[in-house]
Amino acid sequence: MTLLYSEVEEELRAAVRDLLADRCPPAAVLAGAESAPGRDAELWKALARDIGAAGLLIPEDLGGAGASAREAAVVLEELGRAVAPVPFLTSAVMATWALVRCGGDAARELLGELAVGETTAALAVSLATSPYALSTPPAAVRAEAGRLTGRVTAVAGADAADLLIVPASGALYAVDAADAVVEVVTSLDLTRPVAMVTFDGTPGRPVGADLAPLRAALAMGAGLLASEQLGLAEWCLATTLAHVKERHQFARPIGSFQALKHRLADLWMEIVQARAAARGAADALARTPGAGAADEGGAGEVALAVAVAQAWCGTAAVHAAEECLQLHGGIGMTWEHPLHLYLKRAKADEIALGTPGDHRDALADLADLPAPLPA
Amino acid sequence: MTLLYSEVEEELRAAVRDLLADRCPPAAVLAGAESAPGRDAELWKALARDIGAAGLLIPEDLGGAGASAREAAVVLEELGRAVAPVPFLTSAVMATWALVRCGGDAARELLGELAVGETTAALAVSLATSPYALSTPPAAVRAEAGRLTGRVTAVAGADAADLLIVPASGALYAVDAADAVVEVVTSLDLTRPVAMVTFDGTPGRPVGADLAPLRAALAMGAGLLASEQLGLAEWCLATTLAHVKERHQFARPIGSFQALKHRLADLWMEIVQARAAARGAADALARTPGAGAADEGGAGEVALAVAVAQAWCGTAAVHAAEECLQLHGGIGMTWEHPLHLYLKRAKADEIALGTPGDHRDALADLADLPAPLPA
Amino acid sequence: MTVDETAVEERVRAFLARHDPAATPPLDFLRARFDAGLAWVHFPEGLGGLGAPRELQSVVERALTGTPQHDVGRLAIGLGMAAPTILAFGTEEQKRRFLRPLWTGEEVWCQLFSEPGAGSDLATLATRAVRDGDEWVVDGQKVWTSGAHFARWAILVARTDPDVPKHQGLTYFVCDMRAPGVEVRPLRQITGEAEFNEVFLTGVRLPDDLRLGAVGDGWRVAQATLMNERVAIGGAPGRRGGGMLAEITETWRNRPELRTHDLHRRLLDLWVEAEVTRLAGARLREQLAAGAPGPEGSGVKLAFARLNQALSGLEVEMRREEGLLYDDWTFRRSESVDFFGRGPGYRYLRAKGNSIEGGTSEILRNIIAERVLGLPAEPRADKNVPWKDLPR
Amino acid sequence: MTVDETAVEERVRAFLARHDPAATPPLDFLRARFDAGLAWVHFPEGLGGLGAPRELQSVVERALTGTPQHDVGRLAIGLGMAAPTILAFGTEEQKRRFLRPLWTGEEVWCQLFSEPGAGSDLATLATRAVRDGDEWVVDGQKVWTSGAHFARWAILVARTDPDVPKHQGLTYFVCDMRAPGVEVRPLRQITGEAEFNEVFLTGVRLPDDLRLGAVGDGWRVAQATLMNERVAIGGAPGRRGGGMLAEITETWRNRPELRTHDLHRRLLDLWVEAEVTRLAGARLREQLAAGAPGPEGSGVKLAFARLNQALSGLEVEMRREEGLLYDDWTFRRSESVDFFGRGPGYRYLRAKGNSIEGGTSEILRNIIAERVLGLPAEPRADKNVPWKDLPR
Repeated sequence: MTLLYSEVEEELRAAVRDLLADRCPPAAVLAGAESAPGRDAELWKALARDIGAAGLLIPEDLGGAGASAREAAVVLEELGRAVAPVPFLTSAVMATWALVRCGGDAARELLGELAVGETTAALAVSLATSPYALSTPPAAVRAEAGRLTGRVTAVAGADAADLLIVPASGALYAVDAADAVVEVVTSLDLTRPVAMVTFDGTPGRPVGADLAPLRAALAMGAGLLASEQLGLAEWCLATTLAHVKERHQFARPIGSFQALKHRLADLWMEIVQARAAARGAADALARTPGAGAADEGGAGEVALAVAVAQAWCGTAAVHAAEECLQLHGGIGMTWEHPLHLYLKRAKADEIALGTPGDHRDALADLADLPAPLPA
Repeated sequence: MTLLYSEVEEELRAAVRDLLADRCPPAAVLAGAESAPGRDAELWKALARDIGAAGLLIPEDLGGAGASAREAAVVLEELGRAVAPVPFLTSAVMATWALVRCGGDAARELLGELAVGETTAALAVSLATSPYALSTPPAAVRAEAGRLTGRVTAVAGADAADLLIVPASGALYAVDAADAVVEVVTSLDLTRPVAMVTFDGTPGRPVGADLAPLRAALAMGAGLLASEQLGLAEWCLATTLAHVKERHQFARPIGSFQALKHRLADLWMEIVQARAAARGAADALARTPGAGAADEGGAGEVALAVAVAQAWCGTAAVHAAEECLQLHGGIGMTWEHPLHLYLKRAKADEIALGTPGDHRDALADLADLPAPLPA
Repeated sequence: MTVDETAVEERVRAFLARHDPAATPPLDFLRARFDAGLAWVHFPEGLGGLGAPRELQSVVERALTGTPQHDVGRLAIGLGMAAPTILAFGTEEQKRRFLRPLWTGEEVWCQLFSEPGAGSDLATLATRAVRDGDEWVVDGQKVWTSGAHFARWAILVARTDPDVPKHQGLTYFVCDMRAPGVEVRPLRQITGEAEFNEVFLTGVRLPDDLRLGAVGDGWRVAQATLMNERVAIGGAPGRRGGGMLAEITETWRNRPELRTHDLHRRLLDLWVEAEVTRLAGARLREQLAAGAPGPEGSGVKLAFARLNQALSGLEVEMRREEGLLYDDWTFRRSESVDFFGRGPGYRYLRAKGNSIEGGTSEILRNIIAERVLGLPAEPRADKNVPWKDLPR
Repeated sequence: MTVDETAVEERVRAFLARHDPAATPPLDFLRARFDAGLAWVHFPEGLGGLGAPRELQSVVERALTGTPQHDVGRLAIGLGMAAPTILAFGTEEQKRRFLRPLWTGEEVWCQLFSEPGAGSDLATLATRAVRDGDEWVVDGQKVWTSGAHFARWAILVARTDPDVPKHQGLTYFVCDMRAPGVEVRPLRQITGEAEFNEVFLTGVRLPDDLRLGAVGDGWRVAQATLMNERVAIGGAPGRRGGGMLAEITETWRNRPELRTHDLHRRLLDLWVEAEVTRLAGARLREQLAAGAPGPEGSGVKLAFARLNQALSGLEVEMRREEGLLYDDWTFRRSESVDFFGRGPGYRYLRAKGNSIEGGTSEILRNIIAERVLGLPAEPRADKNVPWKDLPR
C-alpha cells in the first residue's frame, strides 16, 4: 500500500491536466453552463479516446487499459479541479464498473465499445443513492419479458449517455438511451445536471442476473468521488491563495492578515487529510478482488476506506468552496467568477452516493462503534 | 419578561462581589483547594447569613427573602466568577427548592433553619443526575419504617451539609448528616468535590410524599447552573483579555494578533448568547407556579428555557476555560495560575445535572423536533 | 413609562378616529400616520415621531395591524440606514424634505458605498467628488447597490480630498438617482438573478445642499449608517423557531422519511444556537430600547449569518435528491429580497451573502475585538499616509 | 532498494549471530547494536548507522523485536531532537562523543529552550552566554524542561549578542547539567504532578567545544531541532483506532449503558478525523522516508493536538459520574509521560498541553501559512531592531 502517486499516475495526471487547461478553462465551463449544461462532447471525446480515460478500468483483453481505481482517481482529481462537464464518473467509472462486475458475454461486448469511447453509458439510478440503502433494491423500474417500465429521477450523466444500465426487478438491463425518455432537470450543479429517465415498455437486454454489480459500482463511485472532491477542494484553496495574495485592503494583501492565514492553514490541513483519505480509498479499491467475485476477504477494509474518504472529503470540499467564496468577498457572490460552479458541484457531491452522515453511519458497523441500545 | 438585570439584582451582585473580592480571591481558593477542598466555612457563613443568600428562595413568612430564581442566578454568576467553594447551589438552591416544593410542616420547619443560615443542606443525589432521567426514580436508598439504607455516589455539597434530603423508596426524607457516613472523593473539580454518602439503618424524617419536589429541584438547579457557567465563562474571557493585552511576544501585545482577536470575538459572542440564555432560564423559573403545584400551564416553557440554557452554557463555559488556558500558553498549564480551577469546574459542570447532549435530547420533544423513526 | 404607553395608545386611537383605514386611500393614510407622529415614535415630533422611547413603537405596530402598510422590503435601506443618518446629521431642511416620502414609500432609497476596490476597507474608496461652485461633480463606480434601478435617492460616500489620510478625505452626500451621468447596470449573482447593481457615476452634478454633514466628515457619518445597517440585518425581532429555522423544521416535521440521527443531532444543535441568538438579539433590543446602536450589534449580525448559512446548508443536504435540483437560473432582476423564500438551493446560495453584505464577518470580528473588547489594533500601514499614496 | 533491504537483513543476522540477546547484558547488547550500525540505519557508518534509507529502520526494528531495548520515553528528547541536531551541526568529535551514550541510554538529554518571557517568540530569549577565554558563562532561566532532574546533558540556546536583531544574536550549546550553577526545580502542572522543571542557570561555565554550530547561528540550528520535535510529536506511526481513540472506543464498546445518540455522532465524527489524520501522517512519513522533516509536519502535530483534546474531553463527558472523579492530585515528579495513560481526567488535562508544547498551535498555523502556503508575513516591528531595544 502506498498513499503517494506513482510516476505513471503523475504522467496520466499531466496529460489530463494539459487537455483541460487547453480545452476547458473555467471561463469556458461557465459559458457552457447554461447553454449546454454538463456537456462538452468534444472534450469528452478527447479525454475518452485520445487519452484513453474511457477504458481505464476495463481489462486489456476487452480493449481497455487494465488500470486500477488509483489511476481513475487521478483523472477524477483533475476533472474536479476543472469542474469539467464530462461523464467520466458516471460512464467510465460507475456504469463501466457495473458491467465489469457483471461479467458475461453481453456485458463484455458492451465494455469493448465503452473501452474505445464509442459508447458512453450511465447507471439509471438516482445520484443521491447511498451505497448502504441498497439492501432493498430500487423498485422504480419493472422488467417484464425484456420490456422495462418505470421512472428514475436525478440520474447523472444520462443526457450524455448512449447506453443506460438499468436495475429493474432485481437484475440489470442494458437499454439504448434513444429508446428511453431522458429529460434534463434544472439542477443545483450546473456542470453535472441530473435528468429524469422514463421507460415505457422500453426494450432491455439482460446484462446482470442480480444487483451485486450495482452495489460494487456504487461503492466504486463513492470511493472515487472522494478524489473528485479532493481536486475540487484543491482548486478552491489554490484560487483563494492567489486571490488573498493579490487583493489589497488596508494597504496590505489580505493574505497577510493572521485570521485569514490561520483559517487557510486549517483548510490546508483538512485538504491534506482529504488527500490521504482519498488515496486510501483509491488504493483499497485498487486492491479489491476482481470482477465477479462476491464479498471475499478484504471487503470490510475496502468498505471502511470508502466510508472514511466519503465522510471526510464531502465535507472538506464544501468547506473549501465556502471559504473560497467568503474570502473572495463580494467578488465571490458574482455569477461572473467561476467559483460558484465549484460550490454547486461540491454541494451536489455531498449528497451524491451517500451523504457524509450516511458514511459515518456505516462506520458504526465497520469500525465497531455500535449505536445506542434502543430506549 | 426581561433579560436585563434589575437594580435590585445589581445591588445584590455588588454585595456578593465585594464579599468575594475580599474573602475569596483566586489565590486563596487555590491554596484551599487541596487543604480543604470545596469548603470555606467562614465565607459561606458570611454569604449565607450576612448577605442573606441562604434564604433567597425561601418565602418571607419562613424567614427567607422571598426572592426568585432571578436573584439566585445573579448570586451564582458571581460565585462562578470566583469559583467560590461554598454550597450555595447545593444547599440554598437545590435542597432548599426541594423543601419549598414539598410544603408541609416538616419541610417548613427545616426551611426556617435554612433561611437564617443555621443549617446547610444537600440533596443526596449524584451531581451527574439528569433531570430527564428521573421517570424511574433512583433506587439507591431504601426506606423502611423510618430507617434508610443504601449508598449514593458523587453527591455535591454533602461534606458541607448538616442536613441531607434523601430520595428513598419513592419519597423524600430528611437525615442528619452526622448520622450518615460522608466520604469526600478525589474529584476533578477541586472547588466542589463530590462525596459518597452511605446510610445504614440511618433514621430519616419524611418530608415529601413523592419525588415531584426532587424533579423541581433538579430543574431549578440545572436552570440556575447556567448562571454559574456564565459567570465562570465571563471570568475566563476577562482574564484572557487582560493577559493578551499585557503579554508581549514579537514585540507586540499578543492581543493585537488578528487570529486571537477573531477567536476572542467569537468567544465573546458565545458568552453574549450564554448570558441571554441563562437570563432566559432564570426569568422563566422565576415565573413558574409556586411550590406545591404540579405541572400546570407554562411548565413546557420553563423546561424549554432550562434545556436551552443548559445545552448552550455548559459547552460555552468549557470552551471559555479551554481558550483561556490555550491563550495563556505554558503559564496556563501551571498549577500556580488559578485558571485550572475554572477549567475543572467547567468540565464538572458540563456533566452536572444533565450533559448538554441530554438537554438537547429533551428539546427534541420540547421544540417538536422528533427523532428519526426506528429503522 | 406607563404614562407614555397610555399616551401612545391614546394617540393611535385619536388618529384612527380621524382616519378610517378602510376608507382612506393607502398613501393618504400613511402620510396622515406620519404627520400624527406614529411613523417611528422615537423620532422627534414633526418628523414622524413623538420623541417617545423606541420600544413603544411596538405598541403602535400592534394597534395598527391590518391598516395600510408601506413595503418594508423595498424601503429597507431608506428606513434602516438613510433615515437614522439623515436624522442624526441632516439639516432641518433635509429632514423635512426627505423623511416623509422616505417613510411613506413615495421615494425609495439605495446606498452607494462599496466599490470594486473598496469592500472591507470601505475608507479607501476612490469615487471622487470635486467642488465646482455650489455643486459637486462626482465620478466613480459603485457596486452591490440593491434597488438602484427604482431608487429616487441614494446615500453616497465620495472622496473630496485625496491628499489627506483615507478616513479624513471623505464626504457624505445624498445622490439624485435621476441626475444625468448616473448609469445603473444589473449585477448577476450566484443565485442566477440580479438583486444588486453596479452604478457608474460620470460627471454627476449634485448641489451642495445634498451634502450630509461637513466636508471631510463622511467617515463618521458613514459609521452611523453602518451601525444601523448591522442592527437592521441581525437585530430584527424574531419569533422562536422563525426565519431560516422555520423552513428546515417544517421539512423535518413533515418528512419523517428524511430523518436520520446524524441530521437530528445537527438540527438540534442549530435549533439551540438559533434560540440563544434570538434571545441575545432580544436582550440587545432591550438594551437599545432607549439608545443608539453600538458595536455590540455586530455580534448578532455575525451569529445571524453563521446560522443562516448552517441551516440552509443542512437543509439542502437533508433533502437529498431534491437538494440536487434548483428552481430557476434565469437571469432577471429581483425587485425585493427574501432570505427565506424560494427553494432550498436558492436559500443556501443567497445566505452566502449574509456574511459579506453590510460588513463581512471578518470586519465585524475586528470591530468586536477592538471596540467591544478593547484589544489593541494591529500595526497599520495606512493610518497617516495620504490616500493617494497608498499601495493598492 | 531491494538490495539494501537484503543487506540490512543480512547485517542484523550477522549481528545476532555474534550477540545473543538472551545471553548479553542489555547495555552491552545496545552498545554492540550501535557499533553494528543498527541503531538508526540512516545515520552514517561509525555513528550508529549504515547510511541506508530511513525507511529501512523498520526492517531492523522488526528483526530485533524482543531483544533489549532502550527506554524511548526517557530518551525522547535525545533521540528525537538532540541526535539529529548533533548529526547535522556537530563536529566529528562531538558526534563521536555524544551519539553513542545518547542512543544506548547511558546519557539522558533534556532541552533548555523556552523561557518565561520567550514562549511562542522563542527568538526573543534572554538567557545570556558571555565568552570568557575558552569558556562561556551562562546566566538565565529556562522552563518547560522535562527530565532535567535526571538528564546528563541539555541542548541550550542562549543569547551571545544583544546588540543585533533577535534572530542573529543566538548561539546553540550543549549544556553540562552537572556543571555548578545549574539548579533544577520541579514545576507543578494542572494535572497535579511535575512533569517539567524550571532550570536556573547562574554563572554556568561551558567550554567552547560544547558549542554546536557557529556563534550567532543558534536560530538556524534551533529550527532544525524544532522541526524534528514536531515530527516526533505528531508523526509517530499509529495503528488505526490507536492512541487516545483506543481509550474512548474501549469505554464505548464495553459500557453500552453510557451510549447516547449525541455521543455516538460525536464519536463517529472524531473517529473519522482520527483516521484521516493517521492516514495523513502515514502519507507524510512516506514522503519523508528519504528526506528531512519540512514544515508540513506542523500540520500533523496540529491535528494530533486537536484530536487528543477533543477525544479526551468527550471521554470525560461520556463517563458522566466517573468523569467527576480524579485519580490523584499529589504533587510528585513523573519520570515519564504517557498522554494516553492514567484516568480520563488526567488525559483530558494533560492533552491541553499538546497544543502548547513543541510550538503552540497558533505558531504552527503561522508556519503553515507562511512556509507552506506562501502567504505574506504580517508587518513586523521586531525584524531589524537590536534585541536589547525591543519592547517587552
